Amino acid sequence: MTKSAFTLEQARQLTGDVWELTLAGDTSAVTAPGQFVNLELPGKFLRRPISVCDWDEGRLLLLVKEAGAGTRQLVRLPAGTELDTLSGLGNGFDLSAVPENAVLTGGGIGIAPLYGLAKRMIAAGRRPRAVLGFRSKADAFYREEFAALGLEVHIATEDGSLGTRGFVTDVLKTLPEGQYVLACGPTPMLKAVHALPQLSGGQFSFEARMACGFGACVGCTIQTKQGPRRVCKDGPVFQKEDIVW
Amino acid sequence: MTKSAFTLEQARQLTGDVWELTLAGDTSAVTAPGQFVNLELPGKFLRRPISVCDWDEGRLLLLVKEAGAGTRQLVRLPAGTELDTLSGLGNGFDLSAVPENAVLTGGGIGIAPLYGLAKRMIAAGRRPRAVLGFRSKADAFYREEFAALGLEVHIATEDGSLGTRGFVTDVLKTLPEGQYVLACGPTPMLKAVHALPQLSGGQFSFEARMACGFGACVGCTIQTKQGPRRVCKDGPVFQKEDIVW
Amino acid sequence: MVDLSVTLAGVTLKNPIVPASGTFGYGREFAELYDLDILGSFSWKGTTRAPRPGNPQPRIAESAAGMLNAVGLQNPGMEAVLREELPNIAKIFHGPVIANVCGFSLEEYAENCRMLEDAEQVKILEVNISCPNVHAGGKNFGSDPHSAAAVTRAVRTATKKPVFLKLGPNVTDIAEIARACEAEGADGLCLINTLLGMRIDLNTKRPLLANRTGGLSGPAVFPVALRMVWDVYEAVKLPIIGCGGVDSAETAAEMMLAGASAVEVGAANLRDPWACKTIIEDLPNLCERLGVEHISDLTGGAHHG
Amino acid sequence: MVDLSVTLAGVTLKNPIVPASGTFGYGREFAELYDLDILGSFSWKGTTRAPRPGNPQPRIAESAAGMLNAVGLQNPGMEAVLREELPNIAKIFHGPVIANVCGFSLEEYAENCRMLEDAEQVKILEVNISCPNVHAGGKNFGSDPHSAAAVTRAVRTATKKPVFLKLGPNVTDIAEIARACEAEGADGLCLINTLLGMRIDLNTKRPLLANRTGGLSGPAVFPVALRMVWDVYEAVKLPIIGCGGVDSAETAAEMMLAGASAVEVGAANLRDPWACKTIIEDLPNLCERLGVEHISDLTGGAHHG
Ligand SMILES: Cc1cc2nc3c(=O)[nH]c(=O)nc-3n(C[C@H](O)[C@H](O)[C@H](O)COP(=O)(O)OP(=O)(O)OC[C@H]3O[C@@H](n4cnc5c(N)ncnc54)[C@H](O)[C@@H]3O)c2cc1C
Ligand SMILES: Cc1cc2nc3c(=O)[nH]c(=O)nc-3n(C[C@H](O)[C@H](O)[C@H](O)COP(=O)(O)OP(=O)(O)OC[C@H]3O[C@@H](n4cnc5c(N)ncnc54)[C@H](O)[C@@H]3O)c2cc1C
Ligand SMILES: Cc1cc2nc3c(=O)[nH]c(=O)nc-3n(C[C@H](O)[C@H](O)[C@H](O)COP(=O)(O)O)c2cc1C
Ligand SMILES: Cc1cc2nc3c(=O)[nH]c(=O)nc-3n(C[C@H](O)[C@H](O)[C@H](O)COP(=O)(O)O)c2cc1C
Ligand code: FES
Ligand code: FES
Repeated sequence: MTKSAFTLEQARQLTGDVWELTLAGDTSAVTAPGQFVNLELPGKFLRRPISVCDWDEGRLLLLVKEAGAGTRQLVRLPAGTELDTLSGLGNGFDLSAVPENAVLTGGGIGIAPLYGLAKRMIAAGRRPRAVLGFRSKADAFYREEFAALGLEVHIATEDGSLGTRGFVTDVLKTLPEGQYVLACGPTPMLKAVHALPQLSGGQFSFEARMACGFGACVGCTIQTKQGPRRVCKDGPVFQKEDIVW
Repeated sequence: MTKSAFTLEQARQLTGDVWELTLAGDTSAVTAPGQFVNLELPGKFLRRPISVCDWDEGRLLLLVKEAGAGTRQLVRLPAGTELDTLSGLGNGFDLSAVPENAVLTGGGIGIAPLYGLAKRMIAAGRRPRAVLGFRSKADAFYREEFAALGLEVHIATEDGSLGTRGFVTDVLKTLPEGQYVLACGPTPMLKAVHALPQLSGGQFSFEARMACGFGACVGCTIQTKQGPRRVCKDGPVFQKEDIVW
Repeated sequence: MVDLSVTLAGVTLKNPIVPASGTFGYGREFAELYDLDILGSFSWKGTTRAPRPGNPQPRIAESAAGMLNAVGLQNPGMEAVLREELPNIAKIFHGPVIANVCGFSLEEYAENCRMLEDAEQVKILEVNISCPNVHAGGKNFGSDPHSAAAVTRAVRTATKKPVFLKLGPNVTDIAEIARACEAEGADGLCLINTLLGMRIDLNTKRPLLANRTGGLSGPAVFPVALRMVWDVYEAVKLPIIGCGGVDSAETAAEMMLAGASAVEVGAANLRDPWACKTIIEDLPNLCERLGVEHISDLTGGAHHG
Repeated sequence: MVDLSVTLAGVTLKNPIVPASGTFGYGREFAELYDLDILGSFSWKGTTRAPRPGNPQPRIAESAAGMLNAVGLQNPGMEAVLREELPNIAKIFHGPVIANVCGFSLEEYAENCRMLEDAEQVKILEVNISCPNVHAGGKNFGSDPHSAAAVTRAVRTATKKPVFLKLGPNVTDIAEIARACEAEGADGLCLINTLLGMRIDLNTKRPLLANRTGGLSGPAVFPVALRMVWDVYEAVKLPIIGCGGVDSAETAAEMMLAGASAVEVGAANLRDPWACKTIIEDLPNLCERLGVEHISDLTGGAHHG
């Protein structure tokens, strides 16, 4: 973990409530897709945890959904704003034991870390597929960006306005058994995916309300088969076998 | 009183801890020298009351002394910052009954409202004099500005590094009886001036810690011969006769 | 069209937003700023029998997301209020007024209430037994159930108007005090008053406030106020006016969901004189977002479901 | 050179700054960030006899200038702490450690203290009788003088180490509770724990925290903490560790002027992991500005002068 200032370079609106932010700064602490940063916002006591969508030596890409006062403020900060940032938080996805053709499964804003994940898996010569769920076509984002990585992308929308009608599970259900998923999204989605008979294994990225984001307060603890674990420090990514609902 | 956004145009450092700020905005609520504005600062719950030093149709001039965290922040805000401002607060100096050659008496940052006051008295054809007190030569500011208005200016410094050694009272004491003062400065100065035998009358601008600045909370009340009076709404300028120490 | 009206002990307010006592004077200053008739009601400055000059300066300190006041119940006294403020209020506001009443003895409380009996526009008496800024020989009446009950009894027999006891947060068990007031016939409760706090001036190395301590209010205290409203809602059947740290339509809605029938807004008025107006304007949209047609349906909503 | 050292019940700390229990774990996370030996001490996470999983999610909420936690004393239990944390602490920190000890019965408090008797590095036992996040059949031990006295008695006989009782703010008269602890032989006091508060989630219209209520801490509570430290300083002769809302050298100095001999820093560590380091680095300059050569001269300084 490092603490440093990141400069907001650009905020680009992707849908009614989702934005892509580009931040410039010291990204050296980011080592794996699925890690997150914790941003201090003017006038807010707690920082806001946001997944790293993608990164290079000097830039972070974040996808931010307006979920409340803090994110509303964040996406509207003027370019040039400096954000005090804790970077490189959490353990990201562990790619060592992931099969060749794992299914990246994301719901809504949860697809953010899957983009950088897909990019790195492909760069490493693997052939991941992606199943992305949105409420509707109007809520969908990053379709071109995923497509441009050159992987197979299935979309599900709740109202059927794009791709399969229904949830990501409705797509996953059509796959044969023995799938390995790398999943991020709202808890009900994670739970439904986790329960699919198709799954041989997988990694699931969790969310929790956090105070510190670096393991000090145990505010974000969930119960796992390994005992209590901190989402921020021991996660946010947990192995399928360890998860208790 | 109005509430509107003022834009910080420029902050110019005058001494080690005194700055001149130029703000652009709607000054229509300012009607008399000695009034003040109440500035909202990012992250501070209460506003900060600052005297209007001078104003024209679209600009406010403020002199701000770094006295704590808020003023330290204020003078360092980047140009272009918008400040939510309550403007035109308080009753300023009442010029209707002021003799021709009143003595403007100011100590430290208290000279701020006297500048706009002098300018308007002179414009109205009166011949005020000024006695300005500072700690030392290094702490003195706005000497040229006062001189440029074309009025007689006496300086007193506590260490004698400029003008008379001592306090403004040491200058005032040398004047004949029958003086009328328009005074602003720290409470001990006001009290000492008020007690001078030379005085026939005068007006004294007070400071108090304020919550609202517009008369609602009675947080700033002082006791006067007329009963309890709010510094923000009934003052900050009080008549010599009414003052109780 | 969302129905913003609420009813408190038989008194209907056009909306739940009420400027809190001590932050709105007797309405004069705000009447210069906006039409007071947009308000549900307002609670006037705590009034005692005799005029009070209040505490020495300084009386105000700042803190993170809040402020401390040690005004010390400065007010012109009940007679002057009846003579000079009430007739003026009738001109600037046409809704029901909440009269905040203070006292230093049971007799004074009762007498102040009696004196307001003919004041038509005063529809609720808000009996402040929790001002932390006056040292009337130790603790105030609101800090234990017995003295809170005693004040309730004294005012209950002195007036026919609805009586709301205003409780403070500086107690171990506010629900117990609320129950004591209910048992003696209170018509409602208002909570919370300010939290006892202090600041020290590093320049003088002495307490910043001349009174040493002051009452903390503003957004800093909101979670404490909300919790107490919740606890009292569970403890009594009386209508509650929720107060403490409300500065937006959202925080007002939280207060109602915790159990408040109406919401007082205090320190927010001092920072932003138009705060109550903005909150009232934001309420209809918020109600739509929350899916309620009658704002009164929010009251206590977080207790079940 | 300013002397930053302070002494608490015979235990000397190189400076008064102590990370507060529950915001510093057992030191591991912070040892990765800076050399812990700059600290006066640290107070480890509240530890119970048996391991505790803590409360369900969510456990954290935000509020203006503060936060609510409902962690519910999650900890690995005293045995695991002795076995796994103490040896690690010896590697990452070489000063005196404050052991925050919790319990659900007098026996548990006593036993936890006894178990620490041989832990050389533990120089002070901070007995937490004020955690608002565990519902051990109603009120906690710290909410009335009799049960506070009972815990003090129980731990006093169980250990030779200095015992500091950690008191909470959710009481009518904290001074009375402090006196009860003093009478039973407490060596010092630590105050304050968190203020009981809550938030409601407007999306679900239900309490945001799974535990419903949580403990409010952070700058929002500073004036309340300061006032309580003042009151307790006037009431007892014991050394006080002041805690609540401290986030800077300045607020630490206010705490000491109010009566604290040392200062715990809690929520500030969570927002800024380097908060204690920054405060310690700022102290010498502040002492010079305040004109003190020994920081310990600040303690209680605002009470006289
Ligand atoms: C590990 C992790 C990664 C995340 N990655 C992203 C991302 O890439 N893009 C994105 O848009 N969002 C992400 N989130 C969710 C994001 O943190 C919340 O939407 C955000 O904190 C809400 O803040 P707010 O001020 O807008 O909402 P408010 O509701 O006003 O926030 C109040 C408090 O609750 C917390 N909070 C509210 N909702 C959430 C939530 N869903 N998860 C965690 N804390 C919450 C806030 O942090 C704050 O402390 C992530 C969360 C976690 C834990
Ligand atoms: C009517 C009036 C006119 C003023 N005009 C000027 C001016 O023209 N230029 C100038 O530099 N200063 C002026 N002051 C003083 C100025 O308001 C304070 O220096 C400033 O509020 C300090 O804020 P801070 O955050 O720097 O200090 P802090 O000490 O951190 O402030 C903490 C709180 O105390 C209040 N406070 C602290 N010192 C004072 C003080 N001396 N008077 C009133 N409140 C105080 C602050 O407003 C704030 O609420 C005036 C004050 C009043 C009442
Ligand atoms: C300056 C000031 C004066 C107050 N005077 C009174 C009073 O006279 N009577 C009373 O019952 N409450 C008084 N209060 C308390 C408020 O009515 C309210 O209960 C408290 O401030 C909490 O609400 P808030 O956080 O919205 O300010 C006063 C508060 C402030 C800030
Ligand atoms: C996440 C969190 C966990 C806490 N856990 C404990 C605890 O285990 N034992 C204890 O005595 N106090 C605990 N506290 C209270 C703090 O030690 C401290 O008393 C309180 O937070 C006030 O200080 P602050 O405002 O600086 O945070 C906890 C506080 C927080 C924020
Ligand atoms: S948020 Fe503090 S431990 Fe995870
Ligand atoms: S500051 Fe509120 S009345 Fe003057």
